[in-house]
Amino acid sequence: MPVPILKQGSVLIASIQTALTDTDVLRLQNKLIEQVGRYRSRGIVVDVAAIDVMDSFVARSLRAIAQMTRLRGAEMVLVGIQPEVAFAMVQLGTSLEDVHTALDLEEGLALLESLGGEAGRHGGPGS
Amino acid sequence: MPVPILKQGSVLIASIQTALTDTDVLRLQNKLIEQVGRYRSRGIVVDVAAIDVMDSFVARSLRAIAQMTRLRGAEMVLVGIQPEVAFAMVQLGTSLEDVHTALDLEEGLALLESLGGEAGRHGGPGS
Amino acid sequence: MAAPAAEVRVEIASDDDVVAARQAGRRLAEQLGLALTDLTLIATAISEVARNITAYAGCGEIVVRQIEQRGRSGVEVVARDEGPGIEDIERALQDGYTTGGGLGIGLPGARRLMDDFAISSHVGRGTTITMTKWAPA
Amino acid sequence: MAAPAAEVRVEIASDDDVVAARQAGRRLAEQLGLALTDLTLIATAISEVARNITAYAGCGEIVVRQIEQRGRSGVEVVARDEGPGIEDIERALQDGYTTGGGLGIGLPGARRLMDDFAISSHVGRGTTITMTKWAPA
Ligand SMILES: Nc1ncnc2c1ncn2[C@@H]1O[C@H](COP(=O)(O)OP(=O)(O)O)[C@@H](O)[C@H]1O
Ligand SMILES: Nc1ncnc2c1ncn2[C@@H]1O[C@H](COP(=O)(O)OP(=O)(O)O)[C@@H](O)[C@H]1O
Repeated sequence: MPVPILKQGSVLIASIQTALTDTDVLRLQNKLIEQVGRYRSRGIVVDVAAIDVMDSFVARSLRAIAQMTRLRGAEMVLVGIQPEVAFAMVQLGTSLEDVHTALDLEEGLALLESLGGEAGRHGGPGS
Repeated sequence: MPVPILKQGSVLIASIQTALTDTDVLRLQNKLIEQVGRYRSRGIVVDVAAIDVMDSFVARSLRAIAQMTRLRGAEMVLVGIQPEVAFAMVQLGTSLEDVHTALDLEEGLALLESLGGEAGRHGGPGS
Repeated sequence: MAAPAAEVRVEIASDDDVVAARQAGRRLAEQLGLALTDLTLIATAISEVARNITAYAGCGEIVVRQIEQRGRSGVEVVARDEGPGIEDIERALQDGYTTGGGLGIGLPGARRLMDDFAISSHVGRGTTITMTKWAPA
Repeated sequence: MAAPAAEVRVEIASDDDVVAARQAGRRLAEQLGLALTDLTLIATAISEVARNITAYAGCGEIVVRQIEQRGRSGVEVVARDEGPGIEDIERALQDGYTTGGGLGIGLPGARRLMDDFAISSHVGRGTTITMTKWAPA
């Protein structure tokens, strides 16, 4: 099942709708790499609310995307991690300390906005 | 192929135009170290948009330049890393967490400007 | 009232099978009345050992079954393959150890996710991992 | 339609050759229709093993070829030298291990960049690294 990627302004939003195979994860990764370049995106939000399991393969791929994005001076935010999935990630040992997280899409977009203040935006209002 | 270095105010801009051999990388490193001293530069922007591969040798040299620059109270920003190059760097294991990055030259200069408030500029305008 | 112990068996050969196995395990655990958190822990552990089968052995199987022991009921997962085996089990159970470029947390992580965990492996003959999550008393 | 399997061979003796090898590998992978990301992963892995040839063995060669296996096609890279060999392969595959003042991520990194990765090395006789990236199914 391909993961739909929406473009909203300078942000890409990937909304995972269902359980992903490793192949699906790699496809998502490739698509994000391609689109972040094509659209010169400032940020990526990955919504994992519908994901059943965040195992070491998914965690590794998400971390790679986050680091790739940061190397471009942009940011990735992970949103919608369910409490039980978060708990399993901690037990497994992939707590993704270095990845930005937010409760849901709305808060993820707000977080991106505030992060953009450092690297991306120049001549922001009133400063 | 030598890498051209432009001087724009107190900033040096190194624009990599093509694939680099290790020798090219070492030459660039030496030239930047020499010019940052000669011109008392406040910052360096290295534009790697045209680079095909950022392997461990290039990554190590760029990190060395960033550290050297910092020791002089200035800052280096890496700009233009292509998404697929960034992704390969992450897989390789050189995500350069300690190096500033920005999307392109313009944003790199803006980032230097904002960083300058902390490191470089003293008595900057209006602050 | 004691229904025959439920059991599901999933052949593992591709990454679709990894998803199928963890979903089957989850459903069985759900039928036994385990809590949502436990279902997720079990599914995550199955995902790790099933992926190892595809990555290191090529193919194998996962069996998930209900077990009863000393009055407690639980879910037992057996992951079995006839692949190359694990040379140094103790090392394979250390965080960060990988021979395949992974994160190296699959086996130690699965052990943390489950209550009981055992590996039996013989080089050249294969690997069997047996792990259990007990329902709260 | 099956054209004879493509193959390129690059002698490695200087740092120009390192660039030539990764560009040749990239072009071949491009002809096979691999995605831009994969081309970059392959080129980066070639750069690492080719540099190791110049750094530790002096000279050697890189062969990049198209392969087919169980219905999948891929790009195989073989890096071969008759240099001093690697004494402790397992250690050489650990992140940060270097005998040459490098970052020590060339070999473990190349393993992560590619899908399959194998080293065969004999002290005093040389080193052969074989690594593969598979085209998506
Ligand atoms: N079913 C298996 N057959 C053979 N070797 C295995 C199997 N499962 C795990 N291993 C070995 O144990 C190591 C550690 O496994 P794991 O902790 O899951 O990490 P990873 O899968 O990321 O390498 C693997 O790299 C592999 O060498
Ligand atoms: N072709 C080779 N011949 C002999 N030794 C090698 C070769 N390639 C790698 N090595 C050994 O393996 C070590 C690790 O290599 P690598 O991970 O690429 O890191 P680095 O090149 O930065 O040292 C090297 O320091 C060297 O001792």
